[in-house]
Amino acid sequence: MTGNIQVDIEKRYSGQEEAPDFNLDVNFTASNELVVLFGRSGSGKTTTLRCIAGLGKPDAGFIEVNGKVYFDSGSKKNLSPQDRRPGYVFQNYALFPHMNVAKNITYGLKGKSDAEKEQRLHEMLELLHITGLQDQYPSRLSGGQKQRVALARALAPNPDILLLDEPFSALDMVVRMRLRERIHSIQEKLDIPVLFITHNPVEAFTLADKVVVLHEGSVQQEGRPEEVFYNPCNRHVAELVGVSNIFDADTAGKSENGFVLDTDSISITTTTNVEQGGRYSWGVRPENVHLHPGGEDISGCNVFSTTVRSVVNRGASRVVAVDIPGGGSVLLSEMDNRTFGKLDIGPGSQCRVEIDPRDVLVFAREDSAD
Amino acid sequence: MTGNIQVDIEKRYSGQEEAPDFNLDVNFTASNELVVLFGRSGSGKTTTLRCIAGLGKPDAGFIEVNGKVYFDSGSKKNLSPQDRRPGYVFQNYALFPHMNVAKNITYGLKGKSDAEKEQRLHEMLELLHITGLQDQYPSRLSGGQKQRVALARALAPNPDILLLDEPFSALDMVVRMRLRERIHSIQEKLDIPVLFITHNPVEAFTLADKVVVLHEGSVQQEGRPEEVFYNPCNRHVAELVGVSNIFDADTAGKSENGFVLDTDSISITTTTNVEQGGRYSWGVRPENVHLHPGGEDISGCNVFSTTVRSVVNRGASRVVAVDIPGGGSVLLSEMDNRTFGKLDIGPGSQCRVEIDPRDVLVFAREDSAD
Amino acid sequence: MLEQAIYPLYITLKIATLSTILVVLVGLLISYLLARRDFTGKNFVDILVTLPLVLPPTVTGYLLVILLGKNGVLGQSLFEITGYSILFTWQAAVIAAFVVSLPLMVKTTSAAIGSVDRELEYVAYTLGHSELETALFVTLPLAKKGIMAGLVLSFARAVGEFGATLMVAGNIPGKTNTMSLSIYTAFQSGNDSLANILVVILVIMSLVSMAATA
Amino acid sequence: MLEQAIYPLYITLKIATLSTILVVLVGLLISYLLARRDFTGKNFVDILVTLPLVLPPTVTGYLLVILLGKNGVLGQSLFEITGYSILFTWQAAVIAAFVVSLPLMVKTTSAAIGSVDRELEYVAYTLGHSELETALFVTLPLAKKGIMAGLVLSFARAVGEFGATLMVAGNIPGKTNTMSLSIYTAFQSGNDSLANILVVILVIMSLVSMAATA
Repeated sequence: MTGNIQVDIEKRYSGQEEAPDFNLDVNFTASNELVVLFGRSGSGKTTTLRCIAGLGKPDAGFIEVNGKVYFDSGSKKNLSPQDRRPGYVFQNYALFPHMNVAKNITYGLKGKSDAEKEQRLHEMLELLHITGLQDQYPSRLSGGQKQRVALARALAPNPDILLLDEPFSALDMVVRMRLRERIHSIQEKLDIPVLFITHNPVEAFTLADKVVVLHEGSVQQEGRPEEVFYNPCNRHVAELVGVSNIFDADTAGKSENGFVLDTDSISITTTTNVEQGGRYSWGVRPENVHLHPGGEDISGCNVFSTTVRSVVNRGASRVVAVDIPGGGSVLLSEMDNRTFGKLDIGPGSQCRVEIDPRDVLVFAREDSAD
Repeated sequence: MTGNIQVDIEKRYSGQEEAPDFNLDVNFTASNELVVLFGRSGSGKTTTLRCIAGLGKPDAGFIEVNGKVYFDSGSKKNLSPQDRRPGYVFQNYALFPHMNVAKNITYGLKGKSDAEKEQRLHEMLELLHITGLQDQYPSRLSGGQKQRVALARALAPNPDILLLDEPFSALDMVVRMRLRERIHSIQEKLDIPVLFITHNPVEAFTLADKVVVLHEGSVQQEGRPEEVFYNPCNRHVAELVGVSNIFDADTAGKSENGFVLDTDSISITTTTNVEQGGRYSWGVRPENVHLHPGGEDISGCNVFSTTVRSVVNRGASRVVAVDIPGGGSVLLSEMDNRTFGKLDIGPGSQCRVEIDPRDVLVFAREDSAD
Repeated sequence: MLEQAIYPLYITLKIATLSTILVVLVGLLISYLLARRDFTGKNFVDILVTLPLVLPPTVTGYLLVILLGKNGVLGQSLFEITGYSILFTWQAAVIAAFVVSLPLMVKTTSAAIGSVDRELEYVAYTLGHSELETALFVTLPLAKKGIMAGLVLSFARAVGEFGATLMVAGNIPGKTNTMSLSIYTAFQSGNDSLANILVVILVIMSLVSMAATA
Repeated sequence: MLEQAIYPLYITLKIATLSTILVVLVGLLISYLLARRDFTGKNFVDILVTLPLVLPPTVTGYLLVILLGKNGVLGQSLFEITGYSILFTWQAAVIAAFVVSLPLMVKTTSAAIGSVDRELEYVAYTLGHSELETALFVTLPLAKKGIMAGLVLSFARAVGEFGATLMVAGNIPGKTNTMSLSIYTAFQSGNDSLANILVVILVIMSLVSMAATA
């Protein structure tokens, strides 16, 4: 099972004033790929990463990387971070301010000769396109340069695993995009598992080979980005991946076209199996809510007439809010400006809504999070 | 000229080690509307806000709010923050940790009777939907609650102007959206100018009645969000508002369809006036780069065949990178997943690119920012 | 034996209390100015106030004698005006205690004030509160922990003052024989039981001080 | 006059230098442990080390006499084994100076170590460096400013030590008459010119110390 990671840990924080009853219970596996731990701040992402690095100790469980057991509460095994030697990039880079770039990068090459260090330094400088910076001190570097030096330092000792804690949150958009591509190509080149923390859904989606969704300390769902984003398993995951339309269904049943959920006075058909009389919520991504002009005659299920409440221009797209007939709820539809221009609608206009039954997501009903 | 703000200030920071030669030179006016100061961190947004509040002193210039001169270097007038009393909401809320919510909110009601304070407190609690929180201390509040208390405190004394420093950056998406709407409705209700700082283009676009774009200490462009986003006046603004395709033109000229700019082996027609032989760059928003299947026969200008280099799924949309023929440059096209699905293309596919000449933005050529 | 300890205890508390009141009043003002204001001579004030922290107490005492003695800069004027000489009185001991404990108050308090978020003060200004009101109701309450620590350290330093007090106030029985000084006399004269009582009282007071600052 | 100042200067520098070397060695270890480690008795160590900061120097001196005297807990064993009594020697002055200046070193240094970003240490661990290597090459170099300040304050405190030194080392001419003690003697005996020379030397040393910590 070389090149795999296996994490199954528990950690309890109880009775503390700040986080009254937070329990971490994380379980996932991955191969040599780019795994994104995705969740809100406070969901336990950083704690998980630190437990893998040996900088925090789980109360119970098992951690294995590349066939090497890092932690096993059963056999009381707990390798020190020095024995795990993961490549770890902290959110704020944590470059040694009293060492220049060259010293920072070679600091992990303990026991290597000066010639070996020099050679590895130049490999790393080239890999991260920072040749020429070796004599600079961290305080003189830009955010993007710091980031690349931190990556070079983490990769120099050939770690078995690379751990990245929100590495792009402090960088601006352009630098961010370049570094994302670099990390992907580095992962492919080195063929080690890369674990990456983020709370940004686009970042998660764009980078990940595999997404592990954390919410309040526990894994909600793991899978390819497409699985997680297009088939979130519950309301928490749905909210995280941008399903901004979620409604409780009053009744559930079966119809000739599939399964039916009723909310207010509309009836939504879905291809997902639901049980008669079960308690469900349903959701739809705003870009999957299609609008048509009020007069247009369209057939099919999940088509209904309604009124436009408001239109918000988001720059590259428009978000149109329409009323759900028979209740106070609002459904959001997002579209590009060209499509919106063709529609010719505004606040107060009549329009027709169309939702593909395959785009209707169904979840077990639970109390909505605030 | 009641209800207007007028800012025209200069501030020099020279010879300092950290920011070697930063000069602020900001000039804009606004009426009772929501004005967004938009720019990267370090562009001078916060310094400008502080100068308006009286918490920083410009080297020279003039500031007037609601017909009242706050600062005038000519007549050596400089009102203290106590005499300006702007509503100011800091990025990290800056709630007084040793006072409960009620005390925080009424702290600006100096000289008012207890009954008046009580009444105003309840008005504010209601306005911001935080009734019930008055006895809590700030440390017990969530981010969104802190934000609303900070707003209530700033608004309680009926300020002439409301200044908000990146008020949403620490909040999660859902809370953010709700507060944005609230600020808009508060601005309309109170009919005072609201100045709002952000580096987030969608936030700027969604909220602003007027956008003032700052770059390296000076105003690049001011106008309605549509003007700024769809007609950025230069490369800096274009990059800030998400025009990710920007190229230098090798030659410029005139054709039967309008004006023409050449880059590598393609020739781009634009409706913008260009001078023969002038030095220009051109740009296009990725959602305005339309792709068609390779075999499709489409006519018009700005249509060319090329190869797909890569496809990135961003969750709610796809970004397709295509080669610009005759050079190493890459053009990005963004589209929704439905449109992408119909195209049936992938890396290596042939496709045809179409760009509407009206969507081609033209800028004076300058050295690209890193 | 116990009664021999009463006067030293009384005079020590009197001197330390008065000195600490002065230290808090002067110290808060200086600390606020050092932490929040720029003014000409700021460095000089900082050095002058801090000096007794690194100066040997006997040197501080000697300098005070030069200043306060009948021929001293201040002492001479005082004597000419009032006919009163301050050296070798309990008031001189208060001055000595004040001078040596002021730097402890200023260092601790100015650091505490300096670490109060300036934005909280800015908010108070934009809400119409003057700098003085803001200092009294925002800054100082938030620096409370540091101020209390400075106060306790200053009190402890005043109680323990030995070298400077010996120089300016002597060790006059029934007048300036503080506990610190009495321990020395008792030790010298072999009055071990008095020394022991005084040591026990002072150790307890010190432990209480430490508990108060922790 | 000047030659009368030479021996006090020599013995003061000798005592203060030795004491400061000990303070730095012991202080760094204790500061690191207090700032970075949890262990049973941590609070007790903290209190024990800090106590001399709030204890009057004469009390500290008296307690050292009890500990180191011929009948004291440590002193007795030492005397029985070596036939040597440490009280009223310059070595006793070193111990007194060490005890009173250690808390200054520990307070300053543990605060400086505590403010070094822990993530820098974590990075060093993940790069294969042991805790000791990390402390020596990452933590301590980054706490350098605080360590230097602690060292200078400790040295100044050792130079100025008066009360405790007077109790444990006496004020024996040609043996333990440090500058602080000599000023007192010179002042008492009206030898103003010697007192003035010593005061000038000590004020200059103090100003240099302050410049070094600023």
